Amino acid sequence: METNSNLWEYLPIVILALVAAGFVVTTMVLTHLVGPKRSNEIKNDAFECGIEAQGNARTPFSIKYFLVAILFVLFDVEVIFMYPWAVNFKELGAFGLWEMFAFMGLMIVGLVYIIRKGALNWEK
Amino acid sequence: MSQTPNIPVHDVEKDYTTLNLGPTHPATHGIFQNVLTMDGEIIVNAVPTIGYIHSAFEKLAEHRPYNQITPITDRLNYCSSPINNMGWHMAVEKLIGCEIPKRADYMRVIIMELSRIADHIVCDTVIAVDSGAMTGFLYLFQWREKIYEIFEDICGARLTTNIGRIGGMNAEFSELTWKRIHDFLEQFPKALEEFDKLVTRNRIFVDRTINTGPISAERALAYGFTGPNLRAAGVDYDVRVMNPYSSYQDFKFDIPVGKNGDTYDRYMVRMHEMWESLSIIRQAVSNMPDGPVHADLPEFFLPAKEEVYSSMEALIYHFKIVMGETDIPVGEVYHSVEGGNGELGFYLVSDGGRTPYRLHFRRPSFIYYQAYPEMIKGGMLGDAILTMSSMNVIAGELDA
Amino acid sequence: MSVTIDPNLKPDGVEGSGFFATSLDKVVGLARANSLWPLPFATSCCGIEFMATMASHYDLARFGSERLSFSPRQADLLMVMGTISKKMAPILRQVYEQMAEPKWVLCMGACASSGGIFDTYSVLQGIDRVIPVDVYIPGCPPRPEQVLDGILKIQELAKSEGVGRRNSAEYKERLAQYGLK
Amino acid sequence: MEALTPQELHDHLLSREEALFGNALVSSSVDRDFPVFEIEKDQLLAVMKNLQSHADAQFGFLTTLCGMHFPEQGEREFGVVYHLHNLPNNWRIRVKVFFPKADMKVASLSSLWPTANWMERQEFDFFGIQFQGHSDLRRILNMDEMNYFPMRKEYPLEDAGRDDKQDKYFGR
Repeated sequence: METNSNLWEYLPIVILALVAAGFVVTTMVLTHLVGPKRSNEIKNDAFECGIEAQGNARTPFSIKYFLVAILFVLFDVEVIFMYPWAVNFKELGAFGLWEMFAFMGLMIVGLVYIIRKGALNWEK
Repeated sequence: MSQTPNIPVHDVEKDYTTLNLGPTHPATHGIFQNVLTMDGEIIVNAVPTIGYIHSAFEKLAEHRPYNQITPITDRLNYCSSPINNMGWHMAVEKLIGCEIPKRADYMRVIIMELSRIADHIVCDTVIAVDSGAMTGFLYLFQWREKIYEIFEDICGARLTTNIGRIGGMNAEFSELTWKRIHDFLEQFPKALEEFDKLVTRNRIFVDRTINTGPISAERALAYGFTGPNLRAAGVDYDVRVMNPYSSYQDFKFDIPVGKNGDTYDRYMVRMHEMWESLSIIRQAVSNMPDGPVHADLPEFFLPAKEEVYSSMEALIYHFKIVMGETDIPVGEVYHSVEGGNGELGFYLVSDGGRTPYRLHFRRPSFIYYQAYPEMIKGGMLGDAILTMSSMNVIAGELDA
Repeated sequence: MSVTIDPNLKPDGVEGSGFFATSLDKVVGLARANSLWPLPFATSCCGIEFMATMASHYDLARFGSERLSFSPRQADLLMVMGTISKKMAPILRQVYEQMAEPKWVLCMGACASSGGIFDTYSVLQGIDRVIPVDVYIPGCPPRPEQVLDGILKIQELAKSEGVGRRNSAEYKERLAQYGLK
Repeated sequence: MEALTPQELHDHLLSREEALFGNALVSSSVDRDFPVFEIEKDQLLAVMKNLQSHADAQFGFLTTLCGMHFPEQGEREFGVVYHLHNLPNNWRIRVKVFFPKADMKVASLSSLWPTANWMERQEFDFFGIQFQGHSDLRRILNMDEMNYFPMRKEYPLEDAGRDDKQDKYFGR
């Protein structure tokens, strides 16, 4: 019995998820049905600041954009690992602290490597 | 019909992409197009196209009598239209050779310096907005409204003012105008200091603007730069000092000069010029001479109503001025004024008729924008936008 | 006709205890009217007057148009402000056609409405030769109060438009006059 | 060099006519505050080079240039007026060049002053003056498809396609 009792505790979260998803789905369906639609080839053309688009946008672009994006994702994920640590900071105590310092130390080494390599400044 | 220049489609081996900074773009404060060839974020080449609001000012000016050309000059550099009006009036006064009383000169100086402050407010706040500091714009634009109110008292219009007449000012400043000018002189310095503290030493602003879009003094002179953009490059050429007009020689003011002609210098030159303009207005207000407000120029200056009803000549003059039939002496004249963003010149050729035979405007924005590709090469796209707003290229003046 | 705004503005409907029924048109109209995202097609002096309207003194944000959208994709209201030359006409038409329905056009200033003082060889004498216009604002440039009045008139149009107008024959015929599909 | 009055400047330059203008000087006068020199069209580039670089002239700043159209002066129907400025000494002169409609070719000064590049494109756009040696002489302000030069006197101000502006109401 107690297994499904703690399942009941998650009911508010489920309801919240349903309401959120429901709101999104209904508004999209409603606007699709109610909203006027008019599509012609000029409208489906790419917006090129007012002139006709030439060439297509799917052209290879500089690697630097991708590099900056990936580095951001890398350090963002590092921050995500800190959330569970922060939540039960008290229980983990000193062990948790040193564990996180080791983790962050590794990331700092990576950061120093990136900066010394000059991956972030664009002009190089 | 082919609307765009031939945009080079992406050539793979040099790995350049082509970006169209087109006519309707949020960052270009006006209507011009730049086809940028870019290596990643670095700009390699720029092909500008202008003329998107070309409204044929010079052809229009050949079909309008002299006092009706003033509204056209409003729409040249519409951020500081009183300066354009005064420049045009002075050009015509130089052609007909009439002497303006001192009081009218001083009133013109007050109006011109107020509109120079208004122009620099727009330019400096827009530089700040383009580098991310939005609050400065909202606060300082409030003071542009105050200047609008002063212009409204004087001539009834906020932006396209059509202020003054050929031969002086049309009326004395009202008490309300003097009070508003005094309030402005007291309260604006505080707001300007606030904006100065907010932006000038802001680390992000300094990093973004220091040596973006630099231009050396020789290249600036070769490209015909004048005004704040030339002074930012290090040359202290100011029309008000070089050949003074409207009794500017009575005022003491110094000319701020930059060093390496980048966006930060252009911003700082305009900030200092605002302080100089404030001191000029204070000098003008404190030793304002009294006397008539306009020259005795019956064939150009509308006579007072009671004279029109009583004397025959006044009636004839009134009719001729209103119908635009006053004939202008034959001759040609070039008169230039220190406009909001450079030397605004009027080359007027008259063949004696009621309309100018040929009127050529020397438009600073048209001349600056030619150097734009050279200034942004090698910089990043964000710097190109900042350079554009720091040059204060006004579309109306660019495509006159 | 002057626009009077009553404070408790809500669509008229049938009220009962605990329920309120109104027609879909009125609710959709109310929602659209108070959240018009303007595309500021600002070319010359009227653009600077629009800056004054957007700044803190006249503050267009009080009417729900805070968020300017410079791309036609998310724009509801095309505000054409300033001189439109013949070189600019195809660009204006392209931007108009790439806007999502329902879309309104507000034409600010004499230059956009009729070429204004520039009756010259290079200026388009009025943008209604290229795109259908809903509201014209006279003035050169119009005062910010006039611009706000124009925006209120557009809001009246949006409120009273209802849902089906954009597919109606009359609207299609109006588009056909301009050669728009 | 000290500041000269327009008349002194005019005499100063005229005294060096041989070095500066060669035999190209057609006429010279002083008009209000500008010495005005009219020179031959085909020696324009040489004279301008002298005015820019000669030790006694040093006109390093091209203030502006504009085209002119005098329909009734057959031989001198079209013209270009240059305003030069010697910034250190504040000398300003006006140089004029005239030529008939049949021979609309003038030397381009964009090699001496880069600012002339767009100015000449604008005068080509307005009057159709062909500037020889210009890097890319095409229309700058008007639409590329425009087939006439609008600033010439024979063309009307209004758009040719106007249908709602009958001449009789406008006194034409």
